[in-house]
Parts: sequence; C-alpha cells; structure tokens
Amino acid sequence: MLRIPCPHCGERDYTEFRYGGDASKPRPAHDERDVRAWHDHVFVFANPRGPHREYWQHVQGCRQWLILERDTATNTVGAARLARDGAGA
Amino acid sequence: MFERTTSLAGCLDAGGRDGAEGGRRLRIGEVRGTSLVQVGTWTEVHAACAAALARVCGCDPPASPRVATDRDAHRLYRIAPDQWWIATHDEALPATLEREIGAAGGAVTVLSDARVRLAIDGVAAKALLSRLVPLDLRDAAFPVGAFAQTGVHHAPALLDRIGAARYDLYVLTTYAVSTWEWTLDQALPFGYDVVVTAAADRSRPMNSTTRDSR
Amino acid sequence: MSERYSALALARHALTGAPWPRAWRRADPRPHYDVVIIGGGGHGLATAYYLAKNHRVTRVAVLERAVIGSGNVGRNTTLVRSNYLLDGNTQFFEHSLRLWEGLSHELNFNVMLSQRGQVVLAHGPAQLDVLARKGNVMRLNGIDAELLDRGEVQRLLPYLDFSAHSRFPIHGGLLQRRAGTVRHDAVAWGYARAASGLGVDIVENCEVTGFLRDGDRVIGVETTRGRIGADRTAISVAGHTSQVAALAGLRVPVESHLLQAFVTEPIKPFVDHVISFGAELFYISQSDKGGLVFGGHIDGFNSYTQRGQFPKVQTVAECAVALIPSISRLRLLRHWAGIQDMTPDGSPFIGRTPLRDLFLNGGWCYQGFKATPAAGWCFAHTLAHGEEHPLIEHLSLERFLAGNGHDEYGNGLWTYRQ
Amino acid sequence: MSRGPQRLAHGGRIDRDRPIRCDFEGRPLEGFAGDTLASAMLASGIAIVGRSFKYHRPRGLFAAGVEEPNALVTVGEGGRTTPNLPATTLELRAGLRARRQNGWPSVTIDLGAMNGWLAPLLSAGFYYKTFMGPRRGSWMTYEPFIRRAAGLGRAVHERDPDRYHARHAFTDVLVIGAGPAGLAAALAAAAAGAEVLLVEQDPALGGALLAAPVTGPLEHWRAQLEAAVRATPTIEVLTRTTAIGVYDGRTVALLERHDHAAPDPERGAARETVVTLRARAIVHATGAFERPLLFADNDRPGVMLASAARTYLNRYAVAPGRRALVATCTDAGWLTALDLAAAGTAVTIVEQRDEVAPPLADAARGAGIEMHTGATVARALGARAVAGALVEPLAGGRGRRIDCDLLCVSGGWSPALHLTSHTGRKPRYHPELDAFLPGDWAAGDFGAGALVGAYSPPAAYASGLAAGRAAAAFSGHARAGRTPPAPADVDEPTTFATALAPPRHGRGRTFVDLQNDVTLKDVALAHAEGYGAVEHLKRYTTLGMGTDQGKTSNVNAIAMLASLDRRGIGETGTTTFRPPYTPVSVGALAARNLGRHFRPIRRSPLERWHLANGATMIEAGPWLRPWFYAWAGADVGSAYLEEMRLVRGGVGICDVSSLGKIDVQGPDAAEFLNRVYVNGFAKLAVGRARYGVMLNDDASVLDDGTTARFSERRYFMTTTTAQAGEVMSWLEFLLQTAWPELRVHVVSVTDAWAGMSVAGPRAREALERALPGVDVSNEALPHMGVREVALDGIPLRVLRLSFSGELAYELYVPANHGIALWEHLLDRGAPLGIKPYGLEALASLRIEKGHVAGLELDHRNTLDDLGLGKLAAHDKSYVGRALRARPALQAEDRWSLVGLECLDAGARLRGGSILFAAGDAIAGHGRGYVTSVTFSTVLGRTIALGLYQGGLRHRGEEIVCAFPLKDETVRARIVSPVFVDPEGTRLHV
Repeated sequence: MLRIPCPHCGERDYTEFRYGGDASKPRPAHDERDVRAWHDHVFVFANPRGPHREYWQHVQGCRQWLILERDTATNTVGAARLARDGAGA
Repeated sequence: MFERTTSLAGCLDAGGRDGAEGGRRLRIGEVRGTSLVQVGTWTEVHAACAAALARVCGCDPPASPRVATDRDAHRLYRIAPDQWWIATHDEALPATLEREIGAAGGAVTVLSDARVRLAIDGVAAKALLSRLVPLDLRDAAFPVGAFAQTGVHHAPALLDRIGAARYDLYVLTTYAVSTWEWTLDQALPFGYDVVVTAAADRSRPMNSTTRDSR
Repeated sequence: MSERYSALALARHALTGAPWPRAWRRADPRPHYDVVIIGGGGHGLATAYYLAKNHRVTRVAVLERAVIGSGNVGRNTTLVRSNYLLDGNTQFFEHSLRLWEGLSHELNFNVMLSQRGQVVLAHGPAQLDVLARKGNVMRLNGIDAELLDRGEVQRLLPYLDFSAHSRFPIHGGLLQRRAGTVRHDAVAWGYARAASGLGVDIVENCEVTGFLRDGDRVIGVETTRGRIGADRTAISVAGHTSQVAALAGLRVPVESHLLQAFVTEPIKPFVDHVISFGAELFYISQSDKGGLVFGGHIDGFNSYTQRGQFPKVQTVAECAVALIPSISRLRLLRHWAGIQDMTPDGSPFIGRTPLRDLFLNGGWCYQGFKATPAAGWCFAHTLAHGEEHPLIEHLSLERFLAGNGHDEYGNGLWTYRQ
Repeated sequence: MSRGPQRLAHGGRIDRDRPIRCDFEGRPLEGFAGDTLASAMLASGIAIVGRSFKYHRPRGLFAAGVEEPNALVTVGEGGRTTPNLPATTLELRAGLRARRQNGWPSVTIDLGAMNGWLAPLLSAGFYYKTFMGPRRGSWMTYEPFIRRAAGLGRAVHERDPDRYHARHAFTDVLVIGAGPAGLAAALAAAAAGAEVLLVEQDPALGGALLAAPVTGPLEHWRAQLEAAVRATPTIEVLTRTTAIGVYDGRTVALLERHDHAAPDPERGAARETVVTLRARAIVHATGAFERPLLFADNDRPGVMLASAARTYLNRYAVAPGRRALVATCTDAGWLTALDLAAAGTAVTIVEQRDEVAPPLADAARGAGIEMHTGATVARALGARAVAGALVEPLAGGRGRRIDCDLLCVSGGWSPALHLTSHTGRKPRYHPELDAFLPGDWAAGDFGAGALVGAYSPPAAYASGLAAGRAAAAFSGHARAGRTPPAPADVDEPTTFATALAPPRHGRGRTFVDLQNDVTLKDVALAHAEGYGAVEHLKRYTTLGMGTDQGKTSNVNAIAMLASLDRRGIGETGTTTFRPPYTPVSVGALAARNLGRHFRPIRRSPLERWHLANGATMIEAGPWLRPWFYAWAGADVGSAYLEEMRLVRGGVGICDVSSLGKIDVQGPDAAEFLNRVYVNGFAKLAVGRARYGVMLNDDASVLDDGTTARFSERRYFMTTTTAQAGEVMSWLEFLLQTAWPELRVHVVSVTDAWAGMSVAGPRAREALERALPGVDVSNEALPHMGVREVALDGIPLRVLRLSFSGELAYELYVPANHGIALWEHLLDRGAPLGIKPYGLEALASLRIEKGHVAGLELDHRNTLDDLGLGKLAAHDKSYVGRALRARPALQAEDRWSLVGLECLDAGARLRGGSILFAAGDAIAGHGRGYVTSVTFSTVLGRTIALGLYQGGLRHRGEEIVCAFPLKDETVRARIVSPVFVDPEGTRLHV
C-alpha cells in the first residue's frame, strides 16, 4: 500500500487519493494554440523507471492536488508538496 | 409549514441489537440541528477572514489541520490550507458568517444540509471505526480533539474525536442512508443502541461524551 | 531437429524411454540478422514465426533479457475474443481469433484454445444498448454474437447473483461463443519451438542496452552479449516500451501500469464460461487445472514493480463475490501483477517509428494477449515490407497529432481517468 | 478414554478433559480440544488421507502444519462446503464435518489409481504434445474430461451464510511468528518502548518449541516467554492469524480466523477477518520448513517429515507409528528419534553423515536406537502404506531392508522466506546452510530465527532480541529495557543444516512435489526439453503451483535442476513467491462489501417520498432514481408515455437532485468559467443562467450543464449526474496547478440542495400557486432567468431552464426541506393535475428536444459531433481549444448528431442499431448508429438520436437501421434532432 504524506492531512493510504499523472511536464499557456505543444503535453510520457514526479489529489481528504516524488522501480514514496505552491519543472 | 427532515428519518427507529460479543457496547445515532459552514479565503484576505472568524466564533481558527478548536456552540476545523469548517448549533451563525466573511473578502458556503452528523459512542467505538476508516486511531495519533477527513465506504467523511469514546462522523447527505446501514452492519458484532440527539441538547454539546460507556 | 508432437509420439517415447529433443534451439547471437526482434514474449516470438513462415525471412533473432515468456504472456488472464466495436479493431481481433482457432495445428503445440464462450453483462437498459451496438457490428462483420436478456443469462449462468440483494441487477448480456481461453505459457513455447524450427535464433539472457545508429537509421543493437547488426530492428517489449524506446531517444504515448491477476485453488468445474461483470471492470474464467482465474482494473498509478497493492486485491474479490456469491468460500491461491503499457486511447501502436528501420509494437493496454497471433502476423508483414499491414494502419504512433485516437471503450484518457 | 488406538496415555498439549466428537465421512471421529483434524485422524489410525492429483496414489499425513501437501479435506455442508483445507491446520471442534477428496468411489478404493499405469504417457507437459487432432478445435472434445479429472475438491454454488470482516490497524513493530525468535523480538521491542503486534498462525505461542516434550526445559522456557508476553500491555497478541502478504509501505495483510468456534453470523460473528496493518517496522520470524529427503516411492502413507512426527508425538500425544525409521542428515532427525524412542517406539536412524556429535549418539545408544551412519534410504517399501525401507550405504555397497511403518525424513531446512519475497527482495542461497535466506533487507524490515538461519533455540533467541531492538529503534523507540528470559538448561544440538546427498535413483517414482505429482523424472524431462529455467520448470511441470505453493518441494527441485546443469543452487535461483502465503477465502477479502453493500447507494433527499408514492427505482451510476411512477402505469413501457403526456400537456415534477452542483465563488470566478467553458461566460449577467460545455485537454467533451450567476462573485454550476465528481476534480486541478493565481473557490454542493424540475405548459401556474408573492412572470423571470427567493424563511433558488423543451423551472431548496417543498408543489398544483415523472420520461422528453446526454457523451465525440460546435467562442481561449483544431476532428465526414424518424409508424427501432445509407450493403461498420430511442407521444411514432457520417448534411435522406442481433431492419429518415418545438417558442411563453 502506498502511503502518501499529504502536506495538510498527514500520511494516508493512497486509496484516499486520485492519481493525476506526470507532474513534470509543464502545461502550455492557456492561450497556447500550437497543436504539437499540447499534443506532447497531453499524450506523451517520459514514463521513467525510477524517480517520478506526479500529481495526486487527496479527494477524500483536503481535496488538495499534490506533487509527489515516487520511485516507479520500487514504489518508494518520497516527499509531497501542494501543487499550488509551485507547479512542476 | 416547511418541515425539516433528515435523510435518516426513516432509519432511526431500529432500536438496537445485541451482538456476538455480548450486550450492546455502542450507542450510534444522528446528531440533529448542526449548522455547518465552509469558509474559503485567498492569500490577500486570509488574515482578515481569520480575524472575522475569530470575532464571530469567539475563538481563533485553528492553524493545525489535525486538531479542531471550539468555543461554546462552535467547533472550527481547518479542512484545507485556505479553508475552514465551522460546525455549530447556533442556527443564526451561517447568516452572520456570510455577512462578516463576505465583508472580509472570503467565500462562505452553507453545508448544513449537505452533511449528516452521526455519533458513535461506547467502549467499542474505536474497534468499530477501525472497520470504517483507514486511520491510525491510537491515542497518540488521534487524541481527543483530533479530526480527520477520510473516506467511509467509498464516500468522503470527516471524523471528529470529541471524547475518549465518542466520535462524530460527518457524511455526505446523499450517502447517509447507505453509510448508516453500513455502519450498523459493521457494528452488529459489538451490539448497539440507536439514539438521536440534538446538537443543542447540552451546554457544550460538541464535547459531550457519555461517561458510562467508558 | 524438432520432432513432431502427437499421441503416437508420446506413446513411442513412453515405451522406449527415448529422450525428447529441446523444444527450441539454444542460440548464441550472430553478428548480423535481417531482423532483430527485441523481446521474447508472445508478440516477439509470434512476429519471428510469421516472418519466417509467411515472408521467408529466417535470418531473424529474438533477443530476450531473461527467459522467453517471462513477461506478460505468462502473467495474464488468458482470454481471447473478438467482440470489438471500432472499425479496424473488429477486423484485427477477428483475424487474431481465427489464427487462435488454427494455432495448435499450425504450431503442432497444443495451446488448448477453449472456446467456452464469453458473456459480457449489462446492468441496465442503456448498458445493454451499448453492448447491442457492439454485437450488431460483430454480426455485420461475420462474427458470432448473441444478445441475451436477463432470463437467458440466468439460464446460462444460474449461479450469478440474481437475488434481490444484488446491488447492480443483471439486465442482460452479450455472448460470443467463439471467445474463450488459451493456455498462455504454451503460446510462447509453441511459437518459440515453431520459429526455432524454421531457423529463427532465440537468444535468451541477452539484454538490449542501446541502439546502433547511422544517422536517423537504426542498424542494430548493443546488448549484454555484444553488438548485433540488423537491417531492421523491432521493439516488442510490453511493459518496458518506454524504457527501450528511450534507448533510441524516443518518447512514446505510453505509461506503465500494474495489472493484477488472481487464481484460486483448483476445484472441479465451477464456471464454464468467461464472464465479464458490467458494473466494474472484472472478468473470470476457470483454467483447465481447475483454478478460477480473474482480474480487474489496473492498480491506478504507474509502476514497474510487478506487484500489486492490497486494496485492489480486496476490490477484485468484492467484484467476484458480487458476481458469483458462492465464490466466497473458495480460497485465493496466488495473485501477481504484470506491467501493462497504457496508452491515451486504450489502443496500441504497431508500425514504423520516427527512426528509419526501427519498428515498434507496444501499448496494448488490456488486450495484448488476445492480440498475440494477429499482432505477430501484422508486425511481421510490416517488418518484411517496411510498411504497415492494412489491419494495423489505424495504430500509428503519430495518430494523436492528427486527432485519430482510437478509443474502443469511450473512456477518454485511460492512463489516469478511472 | 483413549480417543484412538494410536493415542498415547499421557502427555501432549491436548485437553483430555474436553473430548470432542466430530463427523468424518459420516462416522464419528473422536479427539480432544487442542487436536487438529490431522492429529485426530492419525490417532484413530486413518492412514490414507487423500489421493494424489494426477496418479491417484494413496497418500498419508506428511506434515503437521500449513505446508501439508496431501491431507486436503472438504469441510462443511451446503453453503458452508469448503474444499481443499489442510487437515493439519483445522482445529478439531464439535460439529466439524470433514471428508477426504479426489477419490472415486472412495479415497480408500480409488479407480483413478489406474492413471498410475499410464504414468509414462502422462509425463510433464504431455498435454502440450497431444489432444490436437483429428480436427482443428478437437481440444474442445477432450477438454471436458481433462477438466473433470483436474481440480482438487468440489465447490458448491450455494450462497455462503457466514460473515467476514475487514479492519485497519497500525502498529510500531509487527512481529510475524511467535516462535522463540518472535517472542524474544516482541519482548525486546516492547521493552524499548514500542507498541508491538505479535501475530501467530497457530492457536498457541511457541512455534517449533511446541513440538518439544511438555516436560522438558524448552517447554519451561516457552512458558516463561509466553507469560512475559501476556503480561506486557504494549504487546497485542493475535493467534490464529496469518500474515498472508507483505505489500509496499510496510503494509501487511493479516488473516484472523475465528472458525475454531461455531459460526454465529446472525449476531455478527465473523468466520474470518482481514486486517490491513501498517507497521513502522517489521520483524520477520517466520521460521523454516523441514525439507524432505527424496527417494523412490517417497509418497507412501507413513512417510512423514521428522519434525511432523515429533509434533504429533509431543504436541498431540499421538504415536505416528510403531516401528519408526528416521532418515536424516541433520540433528533435527535425531531429536525426533529420541522422542519416539522415549515414547516406546522402536526406532532406527539412518544418518547420511558419517558421524554425529557424541551427546546425540550417546543418547541414541542409551535409548536403544539402532543407528546406521553414512547411509540413506533408497526406496520406501510397501504398497498402500510404508512397510519398510531399502537402506543403502552412501559409499556404495549392498542395501538392506529395514522394516518400519513410519519413515521420518529430515533433509535440512528451508526458511519460510515467502513474505520477505513479496516486496520483491530476491532470496539468496547460502551454501553453508544449504538454504535460501532472505536477500537484501529493506529499511524497516528485520529478520530473526530460523528464517535467517538461526535454527537452535538459543540462536533464535539471540537473533530475536537483536531484531526486536533494531525494529523498535527504527520505529523511534530506543529506551533501555528489561531483557526477556533467556533459555536456561537448554542443551539443544546445533547442526540443523548439512549438504544433502543427491537422491537415489531406484525403481519407482520419486516425488518432488507431492501435491501436483511432479517427479524427479518430470524435472529431468523438462530440463531436457529446454524448460530448465526455474520459471519454465514451474510452469511446464506445475511444480510448486499447488495449494501448498511448493513449501516442501521448491528447494529440492532447484537442487535437482542445479545438478542437471552442473552448477550451484545459488546460480540456478529460485522462483518468485507471490501472496498470499497461505490460501485466503475470497469472502474474507470481500468482507462486508457484498450484496446491497457491494457499493454504496447514493440517494436523493426525496427518496423516501418516492418509495412511499409508487416509484419504481433504477440504478443510475451510484444513484438510485425514480424510473417511473405507479400512477402512470404498471410497467415502464406504458408508464413513461403517460408521464410524457403529462409534461407535454399539463405539468409534471421530476426529481433532479442527482445533478452535480458546484458553488463557484470568488473575484475571478467569471474569468475562471470563461476559461473552462467553450462558450463565453465573462459577460453572464447576475440573475441569468447559461448552458455551457466543457472539454478535456484532448478536446473530447467532458460535460455539459447550466451555470447561473447569483451575484457578482457567486455562481451556481450544475453538471450531469455521471460526471459530477470528474468535473469537480478537474476544476480543482486547474485552479490548483494551472491557474493558482485565480481567486476562486469551488465547493461541491450536490448534497446541499434538493432539486426538482417543474415542467409543462402549466408550470408557471403551478409555481404561482406554490410560491405566492414570487413574481414568476415571463417578464420578471424570462427563459434562462434565475432568482433567489425565500419561502417560509427557507432559501429557494428558481432557475427557469428546460431539459424537456417545455416551459420549465428548476427549483433548488436545502436538502432537508426537499420533501416539504416537493409535497407543497404537488399539493398546490393538484388542481392543475401536477404529478411526478421519472427518469425514463425525462430521458425521452430530452430526446424529443434533441438534448445530448450520457449515451452521446462518451469521450469519443467532439463538440461538433454533438452539434454544439456553434457554441464555441472564437474570441477567447478555452480548455481543449488547441487540440480541437486537429484535422481529423474537423473532418466533414465525421459521425455527428442527427434525429431519426421511423418511416413505418408501427416499427420498432432499437438503441445500438447500425445505420446505412439506402443502397449500402448491410455489412461492415455502417455510417453511424442509434444512441437513444423513444416513442414520441407528440409525433405518434418512434424517434431516435444517432450519430451519422456527415450528419445533418444528409437531412431528409432515407436510411436503413440494422439490428442483426434480432434480424431486424427498420427504415428511417434523417431529420433535425429537435423533434419538438424547434423554434423554441414553448420556452419563451
């Protein structure tokens, strides 16, 4: 069981959260119209075997979106911070 | 003319049942008459909203996201970095908060009818809750006064420990019947009595606990 | 070198005690091949077989990091079926099912295709309409399909929960009688033996560590057993697609997720069909050994660990009991997880890549096993001709750029919308 | 009372004051509290406990614990029938009904044993080589026979009457296993200040110590340890509890068994409980399994692990034989031999080593035990039971027959490293111990006792102390505390591991895996055919895949492979152990999430009224909603038409509480909405509502709904029922990750408000009657106008908007006043004939009006496909705009929304029909399909919505709707999807 350290609520089972995918890809600007930029953001994944920075929302808790560091090779969970405190890379 | 009914209106005449462990080691029921308000703020008005909240409720809003504060009829929870819940049996409070917090630039949403407040009380309360929520309920991790937002049978809920053996659970209104039936089902081995209380029944209702159930 | 299998041969060996030959040759890598296939799973081995059989390309190596069949081909719930809706998918999976139907004979290896029929359940009128649409498409493409109402499902599967307790009452279902199960390990071994017999080199314990490049052209691979040149190189490494593609500098629309599978202790015949629950993703069948084999949804976050999370074990058990209440008393013997390529539209990629002479077969989501023969067939064609087989033209790596996503289930971005 | 011919008069841990009688195959079987079914069977002289899987050979008890491969029985009757339970783990209790399995007509006389004659044909993997002819598909002819022959016990299709529970738990230190190491670890960790959970699968504490004589010093020490543990309040002890799996995050799944007592589900007692435990640190003290020696016919009843024989003797006071031969290569076998001799059994020891420690040899000599060193058993003799053994010197030379009716085998130990493997730690081979031990330990995991090769009680104790202290320290507790009692006067031998002599290849079959009937010959065959990798061997021969998961076979098989490959066992490697450690009921995993509680039901605040007033409910996602009402008809087919007529001709009321409702507040709310909706929201005036559509980033349609503006900074958004949660999370995602600068709060208020739609030409009259003093005139409240009013002091939101196409209002009132308002509306509207209508009518009315809903909104369809492209603003950015521009999404021949009108008035059109142009061949995928169908009461014929290639460019064309599943084709015409009031005049009256 992944245990995710929610910065607001404390460490909880991952079942209280909703996975939101790769958080290291910067989202294009709202008025960006370039199809390739959005395509790469939406459809292409680094999908690393190893450290991964990813979104989770504590849907059954404080409903905050978090950015979590996790190793996909071992499922080792690292630090989490609120996404609103500064988005990905 | 307009009668107020709760979602559990049809469920509370269950009386009680003896469990396999002998007797009735739990009192489970609904606490009625609680008003619930959510307050949201933004960085630049956060301090002003906190001040307004303190003024209206008579106590500082908690900085801790794990422990609630209370004063008189009001109990305050910090449910998110920029959001509070205020639970109260003061029916006038929502309107006051809408006015005062609105003036301070924050947002107020009345959730009184969006949640049903259940109470679980008795020697087996912790054992029952260990079947309902994936939380560390050991005293060091979840002392009296602590609260947590979590999930009960797929639906979000807020669990509040208001006494040594008394826990209140705020569940979504539309899931309330389901959660209630689920809770009673899980409580069966412990045995239970069904009770209904009013939030305003006692002078410090949010702190009340039945001592005989220790 | 490969001896023909038959009852007679079995009897001869039993009487004489003569040793059986190796099922596939143990091969050491040669310096150069016409085609190098990375990945000794079901797809890679099938591709090698059809290259040799259909296209007479026999200077082929299959490079396997561990031993063949140690990835998803041996970790799935063994279902085969062709009940697909979308143009392209319907034909592709029907082609696959037809290949399955002849596979034991084709390979002279009993893969135990058991066409016991699959019932997909609907729990409401709208869900049944969606199934009806699919069933109609199947019929219109010459594929068997039957729409069942509640009573018909109950006659066929009386042990499902038809009681008043059921949370999601059964409303009807779609039956494909030709669907069924296959002995999964046998697929890898059967293709390996047949391909090896046609001259393909199966090189085990050989991990690819890089690609040999000549400009934008790939000319072979770097491996733990040395450099191997190739006119054409194929990636067929379900679960590790992103990793191997990254060695060539490619990023692909794939995220690796865990999919768990479950088996109970063996019991006498208990479930005679493949059954798919309609309220949540859950499917069950019984293996010839007697174990009930079932599975559900992916665990819900990307991972390469090949082990599942316990809450998902419970969720899947809940589905099992909701569907078949009497399963409660049976005991789960084992559960494990495979690494599954998830793509944004739930459909795979087969074909060319931005690099010349490098080809990719991956991203199969939930459907890699049942696709094995057709994927091998079409990928072999693609490798032999340098361009995509018509059955897989809709599965290009670049399809999202043009807006040609191929979303069989209408679920949207599969990778994290659950 | 002797309770069985082999029961000893004294000793054991059984309670002779509590005799128990249970039912064994219809006959009484007697024993005592503290017995297992296996020990009672052995005491009663039942030698054949089952038949083997493939060859149906008679089998006897082989082990005394979870590793038992042979003695699988079926327990219980009716819905409680449970197959394949090891008799060695079943506590004897009154009312237990058990029977052996896999034999016909009985286990004693089993005709299936004829398979044995076919054994040469039934070699490993034989089925891959045959059953293929004569035709393609011939397998289907053979398969039913194979399937009936396979499978162990028989399960029933009756509902299980028992209850199962699940709970959560947390602890500082989890100790798995209550042998000497585990007990010491628990005490040490508790002494350091940690909270400890000690789990033990056995009913008693002590592990291997329970097999020692009850009068000896080891028992004295065990009792001391147990007393210390029981006296420590910070140690929670769970017996009859198995750690079934270790998962990420040091989460351990535990299975508590309560079925030693008669079940009482009526009062809530569970048969089993699954505990999801999160531990800060774990001490693994799971012990080791004894490894058998291999020789021909090693499966005869009477061949038994030496440790099991010792357990039956000392723990259960059962003499496992009268003449025992103990074949061993470690000191463990000698302990069994000595105890057997002390109980009066004639004993012979066959020891592979040339010599043993003098104290052992002296003791054996003193006990009158016949000793053969440097020798091993080559073959078991006897047919239905062991009658003797052929013993050969290892150095060569003639063997001799030694008579016995019990052949104890002791081939060293295999640590129970299953749990440590679950999280992906590879076991490592230790040649000096001839065993695989856990590989690298993860942070927070610690090992002790036999698991880490500390076999003797003093060594186990010492490793337990160290592990317990380390685990406590890892969990943050490092207080100096009392040291638990050490073993005194314990003079146990210490050589529990030596190199094993290779198995003898005599005549007869040598079984590596007893449960799955895998022989050494099968292993050799698989190896020769190229299935020599451990994983291949396992899959090809099914070795280790039985219900015992190869607990006694795994290492012997690997040793065999290694010798075939002429390499070390360590290089050969081992298979991956998967959870669960021992099989676990599916019912226990599902716990109470079954039947109606499989998933929670979401209920409208008005539900009680519906149920009391003739509504038939239907599942809609998690919700139950009124489908139709009895006033309109007895079945949905007639009722919904009546309800539609009500709305088209008068006024009806419908519960729409399930719609998602979101409170959107803040200074930047307008900007926010303007970004998420494709259409403009920046200029929506206070007091007005607007229909909007949201896209996903990939331009597929996420949801549609209406958002009303109640003040400068406050909006009230509604979403579809199905997408409410999805939309809420998406809005939060955008606000918290993409646009944290926007000052907006979104709060789900779905549960706060009851919603009801009052619809029909007389809707305004109904409102005027119900809401006196509220001006609902067309001027005061025009179409898409909204008002906040109060009724009797209750806040009420009135939104004039329409799903049905009629004059309609949505009313929202705090949920707890929902029923009151609903009844009030019905009461005041009674003179107008107002009645409730359900989901079927609601869905049909919207089809007549051409509104898209769930069946059209399926993530494959774009805004334009749904005929909503014209909504999209050109002068602003919105989510999904960039990818919406992709060429394939803009193609003219995409399938897009059309209306369909049946040409034959009586024809039935079905949802899911495939559409073809007139003249098309009816094959392939067609040009579209029917999404939603209804009978239109207005038009008097069946109408439908569908998606069609090129869409409304084909308006007026006649097409064919095919439904080959029912051999139906229906002619239809493509028309506007708005069948009723296309000008919208009814909305503006």
